[in-house]
Amino acid sequence: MVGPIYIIVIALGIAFTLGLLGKASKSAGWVFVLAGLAAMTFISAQWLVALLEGSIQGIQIFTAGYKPPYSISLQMGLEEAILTTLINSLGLLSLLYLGKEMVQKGVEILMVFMVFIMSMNVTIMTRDIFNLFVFLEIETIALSGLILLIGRKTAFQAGIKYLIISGIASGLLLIGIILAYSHVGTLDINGIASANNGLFRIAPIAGFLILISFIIELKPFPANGWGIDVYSASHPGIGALISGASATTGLYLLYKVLPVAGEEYLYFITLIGAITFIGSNLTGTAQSQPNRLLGYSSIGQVGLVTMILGLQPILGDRTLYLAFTIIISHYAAKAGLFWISGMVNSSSIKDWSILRKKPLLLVLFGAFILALIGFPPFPSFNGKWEILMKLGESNQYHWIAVILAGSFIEAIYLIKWLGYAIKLDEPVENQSNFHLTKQIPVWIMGLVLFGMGYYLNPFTHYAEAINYIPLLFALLLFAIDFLPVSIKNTITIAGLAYYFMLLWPAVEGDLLRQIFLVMFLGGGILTLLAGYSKKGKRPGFYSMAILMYAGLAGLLTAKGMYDFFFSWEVMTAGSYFLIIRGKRSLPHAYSYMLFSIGGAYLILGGFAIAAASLNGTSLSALSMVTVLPTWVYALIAVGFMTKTASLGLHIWLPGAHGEAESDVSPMVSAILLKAGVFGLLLLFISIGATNPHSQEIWYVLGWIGAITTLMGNMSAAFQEDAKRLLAYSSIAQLGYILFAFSMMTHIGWLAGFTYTINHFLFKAILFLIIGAIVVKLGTHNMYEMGGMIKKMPFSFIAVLISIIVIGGIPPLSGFAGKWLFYNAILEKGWYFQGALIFFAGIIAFLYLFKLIFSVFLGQVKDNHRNMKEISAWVLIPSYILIIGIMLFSAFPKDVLTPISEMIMPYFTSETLVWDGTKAMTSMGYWDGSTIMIVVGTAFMLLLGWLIVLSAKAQKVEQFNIVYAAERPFRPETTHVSHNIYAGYKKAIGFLVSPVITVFWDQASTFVLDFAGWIRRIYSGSIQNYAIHVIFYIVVFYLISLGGL
Amino acid sequence: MDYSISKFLFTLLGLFIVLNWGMLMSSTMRRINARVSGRIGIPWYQPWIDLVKLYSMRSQLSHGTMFYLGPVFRLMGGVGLFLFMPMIYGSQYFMNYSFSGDLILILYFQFFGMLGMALGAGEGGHPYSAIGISRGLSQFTTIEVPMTLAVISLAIQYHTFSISDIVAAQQGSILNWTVFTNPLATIAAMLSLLGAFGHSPFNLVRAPNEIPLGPPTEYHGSFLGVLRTNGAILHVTEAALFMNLFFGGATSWIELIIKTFFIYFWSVFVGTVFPRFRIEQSVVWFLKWPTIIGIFSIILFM
Amino acid sequence: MVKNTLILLLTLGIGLIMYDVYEDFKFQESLPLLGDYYARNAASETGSANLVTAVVVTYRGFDTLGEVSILFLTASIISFMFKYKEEHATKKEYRPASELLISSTQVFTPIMLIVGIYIFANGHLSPGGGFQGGAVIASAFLLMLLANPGMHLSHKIISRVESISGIGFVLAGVAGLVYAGGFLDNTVLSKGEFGHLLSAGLIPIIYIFIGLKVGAELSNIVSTMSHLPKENN
Amino acid sequence: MEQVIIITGILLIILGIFGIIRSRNLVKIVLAFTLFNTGLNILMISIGYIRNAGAPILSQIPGQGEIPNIVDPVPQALVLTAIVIGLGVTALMLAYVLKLYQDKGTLDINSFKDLKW
Amino acid sequence: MFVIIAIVLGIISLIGGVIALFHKKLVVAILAAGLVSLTASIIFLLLAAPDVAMTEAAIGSGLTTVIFLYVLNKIREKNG
Repeated sequence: MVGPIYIIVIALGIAFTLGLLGKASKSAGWVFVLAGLAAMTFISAQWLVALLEGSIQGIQIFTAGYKPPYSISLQMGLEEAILTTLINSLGLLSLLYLGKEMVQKGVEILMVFMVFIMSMNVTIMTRDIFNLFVFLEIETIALSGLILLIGRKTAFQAGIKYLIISGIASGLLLIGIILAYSHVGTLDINGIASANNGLFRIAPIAGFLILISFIIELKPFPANGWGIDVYSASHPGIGALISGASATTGLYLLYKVLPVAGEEYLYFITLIGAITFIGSNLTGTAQSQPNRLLGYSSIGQVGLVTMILGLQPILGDRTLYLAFTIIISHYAAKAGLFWISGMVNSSSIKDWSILRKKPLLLVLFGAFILALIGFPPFPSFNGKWEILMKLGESNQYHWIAVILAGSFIEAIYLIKWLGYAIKLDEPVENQSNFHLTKQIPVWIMGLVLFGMGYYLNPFTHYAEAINYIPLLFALLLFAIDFLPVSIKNTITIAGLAYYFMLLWPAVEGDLLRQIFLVMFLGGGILTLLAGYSKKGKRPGFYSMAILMYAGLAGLLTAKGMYDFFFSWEVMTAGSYFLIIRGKRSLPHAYSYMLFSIGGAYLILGGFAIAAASLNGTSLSALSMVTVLPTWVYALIAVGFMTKTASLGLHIWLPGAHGEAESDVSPMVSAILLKAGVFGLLLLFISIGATNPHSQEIWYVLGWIGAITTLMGNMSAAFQEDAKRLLAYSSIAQLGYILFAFSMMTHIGWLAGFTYTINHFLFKAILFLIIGAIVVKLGTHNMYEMGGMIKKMPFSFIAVLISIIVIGGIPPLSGFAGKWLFYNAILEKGWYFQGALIFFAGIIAFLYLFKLIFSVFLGQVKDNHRNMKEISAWVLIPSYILIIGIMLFSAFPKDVLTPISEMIMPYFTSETLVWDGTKAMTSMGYWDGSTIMIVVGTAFMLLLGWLIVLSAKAQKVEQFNIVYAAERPFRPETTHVSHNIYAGYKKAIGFLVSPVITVFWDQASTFVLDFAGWIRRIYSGSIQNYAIHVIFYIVVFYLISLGGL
Repeated sequence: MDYSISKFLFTLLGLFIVLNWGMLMSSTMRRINARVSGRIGIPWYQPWIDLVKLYSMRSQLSHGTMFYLGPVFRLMGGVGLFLFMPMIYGSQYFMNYSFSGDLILILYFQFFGMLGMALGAGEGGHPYSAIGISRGLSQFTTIEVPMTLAVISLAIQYHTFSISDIVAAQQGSILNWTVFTNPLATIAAMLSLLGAFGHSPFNLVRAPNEIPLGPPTEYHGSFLGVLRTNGAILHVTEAALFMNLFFGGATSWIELIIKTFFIYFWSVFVGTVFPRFRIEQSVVWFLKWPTIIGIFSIILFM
Repeated sequence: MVKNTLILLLTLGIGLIMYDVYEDFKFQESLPLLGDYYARNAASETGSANLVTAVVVTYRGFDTLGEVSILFLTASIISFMFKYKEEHATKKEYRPASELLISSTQVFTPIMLIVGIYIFANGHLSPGGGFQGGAVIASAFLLMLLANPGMHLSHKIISRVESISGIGFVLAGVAGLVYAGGFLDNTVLSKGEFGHLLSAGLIPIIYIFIGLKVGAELSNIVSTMSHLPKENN
Repeated sequence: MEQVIIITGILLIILGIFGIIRSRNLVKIVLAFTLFNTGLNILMISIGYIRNAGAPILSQIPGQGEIPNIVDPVPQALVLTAIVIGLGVTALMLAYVLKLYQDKGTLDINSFKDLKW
Repeated sequence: MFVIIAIVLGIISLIGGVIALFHKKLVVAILAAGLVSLTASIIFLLLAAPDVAMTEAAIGSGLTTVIFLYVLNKIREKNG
């Protein structure tokens, strides 16, 4: 074992030796330093490995051979080993990354770099508070020198700001140290801490001064303008160091001196962290400069960890682990992001679209962003999860709210950025430079991130083991991304099929999950079939699709809240990447993601509060929530409702589904929306029908469902965009489903299931076919289509059958849903909601007619004369689904009876009785099979009769029609399809005025304006920043001690 | 569940009666209408003449498959409604095939014909068809609101969706009729009936003046014959529905004929008195008074 | 105006904090834990008469290492900051210094150098040590610069001295690690006789390194600053 | 005596901070820093002061159990370090100030607002 | 006796500090700051800290002031 002291010896030795090298051998110096850093990394890593293995104990190193407190001692335990390894390796990679710049700028900056890394090592290891001060000063000074590496004039401004503020902080620290010394007579941190527990504790003011100076070093919001300037002025390679190493060190130091200051400050630490977390992220939303944005984000993350440290009394011995999960995510992600930023080399996040030239970097960029927000499988996900559960257990709801709100605000700008990179046009000019030595460190950080996510999962409390195989499969698909679409499509379908077979036994005997498994994976296979009609390579498509399906499948196999939520987030991420692929999808995918994340956080909040009264986090235990049950249920329900796009939370759906690629729309509409339904079902089942805490919730949800349906259908009727029309229709259908399940009666649930299955079947067909037609005709606007029935008869029939199902017209299965619905409504007594639903149901005819008429009937447009039927690969899955519809329509009993039996245990109320093929309730009866027979027979007879009568009918062109006076010359002018419900709109169109869209628009504008207003405090003036810091100190003094 | 031949034949007989009564009723109404406006009007047998003429026309044009199927769908709608409607209370044979579904089936089966017709007319490619259909659908959505409210009110009142059961509950005395036990629902439904029958003031959909062409012209010969046939059946069947729901049903064909006559007459009567609404006017009108009445009819029974 | 008021208020706030500091100020009646230990044992443990030196070089030698690094850093950064301009700067015309200054420099510089060396060599016996001595050496250079503004100190020599003494310091520390109790332990060499120049183990040697290094660094800073180019833009 | 010195130190500290947040001239800000540091040093040294005790330089090794009558050497050692650090920081700040001055030709802090928001 | 010296030194250093902050001429301000350091080093002597006093005199009032003056010189050079 090489002693940790050699880290310092090597670093200083090399730094001092560099002076001897002279100017002749610039790159030799670089290699020298690189070797030194490698050695330092090796030393710390070897300690880390040994400590993790448990083969050795942590040690204390006494300098000068005397025991503390009489001399300075360093400590190398697990914490120190981890952090020094992180810092040294980051230094190593940074130097690799900065290679060229460093070599050019000469040995001085190499010395500074070396001393910088060394100083952080010492600050972490030292157990002497004055020594800490000295090396903190070294770190500060070295950093202020490293800022200059970039060679810009602004760097000097940032440097002096940094020096001045840290000068104030270190001065206060010195006062604190000497005061502490005067009281306890030692400078040893352990000594002071143990004295604090005894009689001779240090004065509160000493603790305050020590603490506040470390806090100032952490750049707390809003006294952090100088810190952000440092981020934005320095070279991104240095930014990576500041964010990854310096911030990490700062946090550990805060943790280290907390016992010196005393426990009474913990609350203030939490408060400071919370303010920073929210405030910094909020300010970040208005930022468009990548480095500065990363700075805001870093400070936000530091705020989060500060909060965690402050929550020690609640988190107990898990504090460090939890802080570590966040720190490691932040470390790797931020370093990677800064490095990429250095490669992109632009002052606007909009230019990051250049990354598309480097798919691997783009993927890593996405991973970094998601890791920062806290998506699985990254460590921050585990961390946030456990923190929230712990907070929930201790009833710290306000902190839960703060963490979720801050994370959400962070997502606002990070996701925006990600979207820009994926979607915006590539910049005309760019100074990007993707040299390999610059890329390698980023790859390594990506590996670290994924590796740590995998490694840390088992250590997380309240967590279940995760099945990583689907994620690996997604990775595999990414690896073979260069193959043509047909091969990847086959592999993906095979994978889904295999996974389906794998999961089937697992859900055996659980009909609920079986149904959804068929919908998720079966539906997935069917919609993927349509992919064979696509040309090219579709880069990234298949791995993301697999990601989404993996998430969906994970929902089904989830046993506890953790793996459920894990899968939920995986699914969200995958679907986001699928949705954003559409040509004009950027804003819509963005709002989809924000609503999804918001919803996910509500769910998380609900789970966390639920954890307060549960033993463990089993999903089925939700029914036993005793603390704030109504809140728990409401939060979780609203969370799921963001996915089902219920009223108020629906504004993302039309764009997201409407603009998605033609085969993505059916995936996200027919399949993905069902995830929300599945979630709601799980929730409802665990709540139980008779739960006294949820009756109001169901009542409200019922109304929301009914109004959603009405609004969805009405909006659909006024749409001119074919896919958006379908999207609004989805909103409405999900409204029905929500309504049906909210009734919490046996028949209501049967209706809900019928609707769910129907929606899956017909919406997949419609989106597949309409999507393909839209691509084929090159327009979304229905009034630019027309007369396709002769060109695309198979499509027409499929669409016709689908709309008959949507309309609920007997004899097809849609009517089964309607019939069950009214029986349920009457039984439940929700008459007005029922009437509203019925009204909505009729309005559905408006858009159904519009859809089929505008696209298939009427006159053919001139430029569409030579159209052919859409690809067979789209028709095949559609017709398979039609077979499903027909079977369901003819034999409803065979589907409904098992479902009925499955849900029987949940309800005490009356059930559906079958008499042969006839379904009976106390209210009425319905015989699907007979209706099929009667209608079929009568229809055939009548058709035969008409054929006999008009056997000689002459076929004429459509344009061969009778006119009274003026005769239009061109057929397309006679296709009336634009705004055909003008009169209707005039009468009640005000009902669908986009109040909710306007509301969300204004909310987001408000947030951005507010952020823009806040960041005005960052006026750039050194004086102002100093005033902020002093103000901050005084205010916290008054709050924490002034009141004492 | 009776699928026997005799059942089928009786049903055909019922259909025949309904068809003829429907034609007679329509000619009678047109005569009344003419008298009110000072004309003589058509002879009572004019519908039969028309029908025979239409079915025997030789020139027949089709614009395509859906155009061809449109009338079939439409007629299926009318016939289906008849098939699922119990016509004569207490008669085993004229209950038709109402055992396959209840009131909800009837309500939704109306759409079957409408949709088919709309699609058929749509394929005709005539711009006025689209206009007519869009107006018709717009108006129809609101017509159904008071009707639904009334039906829900009835369902609460009788606690059943079965038409036969509703009729049964109204037997005994004239005071048991829904019109007396639930007058609000009846009013709402009868107002909705005005729209359903499409007479003035709610006849913009097939307004004779603005749309002289479109479906009636595009569809001619046997196609139009089928449509006319359906019209006769549909009118009687719908009137029979209202009769069953609100006026005690019918125990014999005579009773049915009298009751349906008055129900049908009610819409004609209103039509001769009021001028035509524009589509946005009728939409708003239906959502106003009839809806409010309908809501009150539910509140009274909650 | 608002700003000035705010500044005054903040100063008042700082005053409040400092009042609190004053309130909590503990006047020592006797030596505290650490001081007490050093007063009793430092002399015997390190062999240094000057306890401050004992603390600075041995017990808190690690701090001193950091301190030296700070000066090293500062010098590096400053020379990095002005480096490129310097290379491109043209020779400047300096106003010649006064006769008196020049001649006094010639007298004082050697004396000051010797005094400086004396100070850090005797750091373990009398007040003073590496820092003070280093500062005196730097002052000597300063004087030379004043007398001869055009003079260029040989950066090479300065940085050689700086590097070598730095390495020496570190190696001395390692020697303590290898041959004695720990990093910077001074008992590698014998403690010698108390109060003599060649006593206190490694302390004088370390202090010489420190003195040389500090002197070199300060001279470096001073000379960089004095040779700044006039115009950059 | 210590009282007076402590108050001097504290007042210097306050004066220094006041100067840092009030001055508009960069050189003045750095000056204020040196004041702040000087005040700090005074404060620190006076912590270790014990009335009537001598400087921590011994003439002989104290015997067993004997406590020499000296002031606490620890704060002195700390201040020694702090002074040197202060010099380093001051020099660096001044170098920055010079650079900034060369950039903009002024010492007014409000001219250096290129980084903001 | 010591008290009086301390008071005098305190007053000198505070006056020096105020001058350093408020005097318009930078040279005077810098020298005043040097004076503060010098008085501080005397205070250190009073507090039985000869080592610190030496350091403060050499570094605080000596080198620091010189560096200040150098910088000031550069600034003046440019102005003049």
